[in-house]
Amino acid sequence: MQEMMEKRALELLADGTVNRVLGWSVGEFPYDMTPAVFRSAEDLKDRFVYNDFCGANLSKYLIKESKGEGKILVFLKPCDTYSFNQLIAEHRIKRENVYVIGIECYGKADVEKLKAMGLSGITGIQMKNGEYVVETVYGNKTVKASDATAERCLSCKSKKHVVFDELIGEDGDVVEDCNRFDMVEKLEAMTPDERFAFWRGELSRCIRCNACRNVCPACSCEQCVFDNPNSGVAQKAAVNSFEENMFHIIRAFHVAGRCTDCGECSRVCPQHIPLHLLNRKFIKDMNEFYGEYQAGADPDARPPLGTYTKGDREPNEGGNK
Amino acid sequence: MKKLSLAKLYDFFAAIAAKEALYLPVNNEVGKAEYKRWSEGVELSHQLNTLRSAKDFFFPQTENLMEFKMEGKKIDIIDTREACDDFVIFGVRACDAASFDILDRVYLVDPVDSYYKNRREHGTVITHACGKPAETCFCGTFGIDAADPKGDITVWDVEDGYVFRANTEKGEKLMAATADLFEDTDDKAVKAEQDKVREILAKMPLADLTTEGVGAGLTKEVFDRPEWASLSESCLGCGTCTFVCPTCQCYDIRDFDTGHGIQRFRCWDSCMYSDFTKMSAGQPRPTQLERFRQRFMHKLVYFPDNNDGVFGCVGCGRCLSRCPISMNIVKVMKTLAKGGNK
Amino acid sequence: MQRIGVFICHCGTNIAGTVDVKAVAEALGHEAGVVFSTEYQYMCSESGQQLMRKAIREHKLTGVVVCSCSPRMHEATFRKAASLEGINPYMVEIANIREHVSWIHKDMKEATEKAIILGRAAIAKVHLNQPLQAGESPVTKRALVIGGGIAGIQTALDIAEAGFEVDIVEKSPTIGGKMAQLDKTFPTLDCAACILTPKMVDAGQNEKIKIFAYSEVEAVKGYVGNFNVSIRRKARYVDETKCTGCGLCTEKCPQKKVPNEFNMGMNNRHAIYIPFAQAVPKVATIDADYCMMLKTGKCGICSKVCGAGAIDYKQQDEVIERQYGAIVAATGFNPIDAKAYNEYGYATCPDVVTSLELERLMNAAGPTNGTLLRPSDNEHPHTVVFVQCVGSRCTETDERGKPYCSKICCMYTAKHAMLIREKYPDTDVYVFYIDVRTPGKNFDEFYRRAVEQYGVHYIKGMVGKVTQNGKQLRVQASDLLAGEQLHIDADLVVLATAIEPDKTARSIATMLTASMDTNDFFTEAHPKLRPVESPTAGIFLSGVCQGPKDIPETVSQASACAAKVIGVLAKDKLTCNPCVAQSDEMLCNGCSSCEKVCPYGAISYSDKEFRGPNRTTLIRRVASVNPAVCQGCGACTVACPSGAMDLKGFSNKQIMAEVDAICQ
Amino acid sequence: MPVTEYKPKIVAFCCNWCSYAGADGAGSARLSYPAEVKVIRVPCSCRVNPMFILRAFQRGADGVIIAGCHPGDCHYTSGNYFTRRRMTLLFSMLDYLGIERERTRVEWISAAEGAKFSKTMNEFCATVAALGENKRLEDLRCKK
Repeated sequence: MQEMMEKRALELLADGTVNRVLGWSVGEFPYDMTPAVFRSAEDLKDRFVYNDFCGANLSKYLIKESKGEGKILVFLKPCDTYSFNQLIAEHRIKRENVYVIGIECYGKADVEKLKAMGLSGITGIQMKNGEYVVETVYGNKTVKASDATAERCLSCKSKKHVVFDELIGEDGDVVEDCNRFDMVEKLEAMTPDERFAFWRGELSRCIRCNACRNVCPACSCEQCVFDNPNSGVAQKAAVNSFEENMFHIIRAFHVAGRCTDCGECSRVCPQHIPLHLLNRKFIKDMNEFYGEYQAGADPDARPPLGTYTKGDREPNEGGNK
Repeated sequence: MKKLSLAKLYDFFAAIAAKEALYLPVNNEVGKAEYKRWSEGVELSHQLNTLRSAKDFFFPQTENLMEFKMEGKKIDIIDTREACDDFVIFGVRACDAASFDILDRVYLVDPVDSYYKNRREHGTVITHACGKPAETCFCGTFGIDAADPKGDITVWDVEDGYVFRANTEKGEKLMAATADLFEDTDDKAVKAEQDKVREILAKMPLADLTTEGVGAGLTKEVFDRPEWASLSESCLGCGTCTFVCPTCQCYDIRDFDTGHGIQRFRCWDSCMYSDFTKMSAGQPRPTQLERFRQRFMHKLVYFPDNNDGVFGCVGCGRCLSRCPISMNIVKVMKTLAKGGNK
Repeated sequence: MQRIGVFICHCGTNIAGTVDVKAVAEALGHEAGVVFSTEYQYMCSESGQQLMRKAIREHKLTGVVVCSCSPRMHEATFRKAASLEGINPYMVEIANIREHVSWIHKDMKEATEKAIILGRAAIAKVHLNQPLQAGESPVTKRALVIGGGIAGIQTALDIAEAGFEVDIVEKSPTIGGKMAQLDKTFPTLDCAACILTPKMVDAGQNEKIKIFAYSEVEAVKGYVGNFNVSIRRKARYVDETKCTGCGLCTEKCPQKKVPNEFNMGMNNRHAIYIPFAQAVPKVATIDADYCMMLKTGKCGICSKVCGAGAIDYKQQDEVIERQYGAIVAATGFNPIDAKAYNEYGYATCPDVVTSLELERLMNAAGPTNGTLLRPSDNEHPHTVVFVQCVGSRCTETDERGKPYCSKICCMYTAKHAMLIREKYPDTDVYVFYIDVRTPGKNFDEFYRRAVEQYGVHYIKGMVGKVTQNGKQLRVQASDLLAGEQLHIDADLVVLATAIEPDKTARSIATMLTASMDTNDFFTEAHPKLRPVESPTAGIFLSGVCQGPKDIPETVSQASACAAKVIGVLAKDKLTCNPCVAQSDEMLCNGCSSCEKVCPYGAISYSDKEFRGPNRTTLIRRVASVNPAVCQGCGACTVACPSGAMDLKGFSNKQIMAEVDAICQ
Repeated sequence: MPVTEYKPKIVAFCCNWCSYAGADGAGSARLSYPAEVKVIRVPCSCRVNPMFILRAFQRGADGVIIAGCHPGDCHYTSGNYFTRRRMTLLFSMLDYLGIERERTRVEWISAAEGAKFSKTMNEFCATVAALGENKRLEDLRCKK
């Protein structure tokens, strides 16, 4: 995969279709790749990398990059294309300045899962035949790749690229029976007291580092209301439970109907708070109340909060248990 | 050196907790270690380190500084400071223990930060030597020995128990109070354990990381390095690295109108944030490049400049595993070292 | 820091009776920024306003809080008074301590505390108020009247009289409405057609009036002074400009079995028809549901006989767009369907009729040419029973009827009884009533004549049941005064059915954004003081669509409505509401979330240059609001994630300051 | 616990055209409701930002009610339809977080429905009083 991507990128750079490439550059370890912009063939050959640990959604970088000079090549996984499309719908990306190569994806790996198996001192990870041979200073271990699949990829909603200029690998389909609402349903089935206890336990760990917000392609405001001293709601720290709730409820509300469920928020949370469960609740509710809607699937579709029907359900009607 | 048998560890905890609050690493809801207050039944985590650093004990994320009450045109200032209760932190690793020295260099020099000092004076630190370092560890780069941490008391895991060594008066006092739990021992087992760990550390991928190209006196050279642009390019400007960092010490002071008064509090701030040190004239570091550079310049150049060459990093590796886009101080140091002499 | 003056109104004892106004003035006087605080008996009075103006001058006030009645009452009064002293009117806030405090709370301590809190909230808001300047928008000098009954006709005539253009949109083929179906009118007994048709003709001939008959309003956009209305001109299959109204086609049409709605379905008309002789416009219409040519393509007789060549089977509905400065709803009423009333046998007994059917039975142009004959056998009825309040004044739980009094039934029943007794003295007439309501000029006299002079039997009591009994109808009823049950064998039973707003009124109200009450009558801006205006600016109400009325009341309301419309059209420019949305370009993402929820299309986007960091220039797409088009609902402010969109006069910070003050 | 003694703080956001007038109507008709209900006038129910609702809870409110024109009667055509969607989602989210759903409410009250206004407020106060003080969305700093 990496070779094909690198080859195509070099060709497109060489023929002048693009003048930059947005991809991933090598890390210190086999799993810590950093998104990077490559401006030359040498740079690409030197640093470009793609493997199962390249999980970052690159679409948000295009808000800035698409406003630069010339065209930029970007590699987007299926789920990233939804974010890209949503940003197109919101007029945040100049489409004509981006060359999208869709790359097939069968789920990314999460190094945290390897570490949770007790693997430490990782010096190398060889990937073959659906297995990872994890080399560590404490010895080698072979694990099934599926055991290291990132949580968000286990409930992948779509392997289809909703936008691309060309594809590398196969285009997949929308996953009809994805189980992404299972946990939401489980929570809904709890009593309010249990739900309260669950969320207190989770949100009380929040350190308001803003990683969830800053990585989120939907949270791309010029200035966030929580950073704006004139908004009246600015807050810098999760001082107490109220501010934790306030930040996460309002953030989820602000991205409701715009969140494509890419799962970056939960991926980056240093405190491992399952933030995607907030967004998924809104997505599930909107699907149930107003009809199926997938943000980013169709940039011309009317978002649920930008429209209404006369027979919409009433707010006082109960939803959860 | 004193030895505590495996079975008596929790008796030791109970003995301390009977007198003062005891905090130690505990696995939380998601299986990650975090400092929690010990009580009967709480188990010590066996993970290498906590997600958040131990600096929270002395420099919490938020703390109230004072309060104001207003009536008509009169303002009353209320000093809310009070001496904190004694507490003990168990299980601090060498890196975090070293971070306290760095924080002390900021908060205990003139003008002394009374809030920090208060906590520092009432806290006893029991460090725990590392047994199984990770690939993200690079404390050695900054002269920290993971096998011989500082603190008021140092604890080593040995085959059939724990070996304790009091390093300070505070530590001696604490051990004296619990003396009946311990038996005397020599340093053989500890030495063996230390040799084993040092051997592992030498094999770690970051074992040969050096401070080449950074350090005191290099402000101009490092500041002007062109690599900052590509290094900072994908930085999201979040505060994750800052907030998990044991040595980051910047804070913001804010007022909160409670409706019946004003609470003046401070909270952690991050130089990665777009509103960091924002002034009426605007933001002195207008783009992420400047903000990103600030963080590493501070740790690798400015801090050693002002502190006898001591770096503002302890190599705990938290930022390496937590950064959403996997950009971190190691990548910065290596990049700066690479082209440094060109 | 503002210098705020606080003025507490006693409103006589309305407020001071329950609220300790002195305590409120004292407490609010201590609030930060308040430099003057006082109470007064009637702040809205001339001397109250003078007091406020003096305080503004003497204390150099920059903001004013009046604790008084609802802002819906006197906000304008106090704003005007403040502006006379040079304070921007939008620096005045009202704390409603009458409707929301003194009138609902009895305990003085509790009411006083609440008044202080509401005062604090108003002060907190004023601290954040900004002076606002109202913009101006031009006025389209033409009015639209929806509905061509007597109300719509009168309103249109009066507006035209003042020199402005008016369009009447009428859904049926002719104007005239219900009044055209009436025989005589109370209390003068003059012929309805004789007084209505001259007005219809006037309307038809007036140069300023354009009648769109057989047309419906399809969409309304815009706002006062600048409405844009789509009107669907339904296909008549007859060219209105060519048809002379000769009526030859309506005689030759072979399809003769179409129920004649003008005569309440009591006789038939042809598939091509002119509703009645005096119709305006007098143009034939083909009923597409019955026309053989349109249904099967076989016939075409009307086209052959038409000398003017007006028949056009290929005609299509046409939607036209017209601009208006003001819109009048004159959508009128219908009698309720009496079929639900099984006990009165309407659905089963042919000789049970409604009052409007009786009007047709007695009208010279009606199915019986004016002779009173009963529908079942065309015999002359000798005993006639009238049942009052069928569907009117029902309990809230009654699903068939209406809770209100239909107002006109008592009088038209007296009229009917009187007319029958006059024409057919051999007929016994009974009227069963709950109450006889005759407020109105010459009304009670009229009713008494029916009883005293014409010998109509008025019986206070309810009719329990009407059943067919051979050729007759057996009426079971109670006489409440005599305290006995009655059986009357009647030849004809007439139901005074309740009236209800026309079914189309609801959808028209939605298009007009005019509010309605639970009975689907249009709501007036104020029940007493603004009875002919809707709360929505530029929308006016004429006739029964606002509530039950008789003809004289309808006509006077229609004229009042016209006067209000003329008031709008006479202006060259209207002052806009300055409390409109505003986008902070520095915060705007240009994401279009706001645009999607704006009902007025007031938001547009443009690429603008901004100064970026380090002397760079950035081009960003940002929203801007057209203040003349924005009506200030605030939907966009919540849709905007970055908080760039805010509403002047009701800003995020202002509302949160009120929340803080209230919850403190 | 003496539930009847407890008087909850209620913030009522009322649309200027319908519910605020309805509240005025309740006043004119002397139809009482607890003094703990305080009305904030907004041009339309769609002006109510979820942030205002959370803010009210933060500052000590025990219940928040939003009252607007009946669906179809919005003075601005569609405002209350958006209110309906936004609040449906917000309330569902609050419930999902285990915050009592009865503390928040949306009612459609026309200018003519003074009686409904009073009845609604009485009922809502009783409902919130039964729940007791707002503990789950409180901000202890704001408590006296």
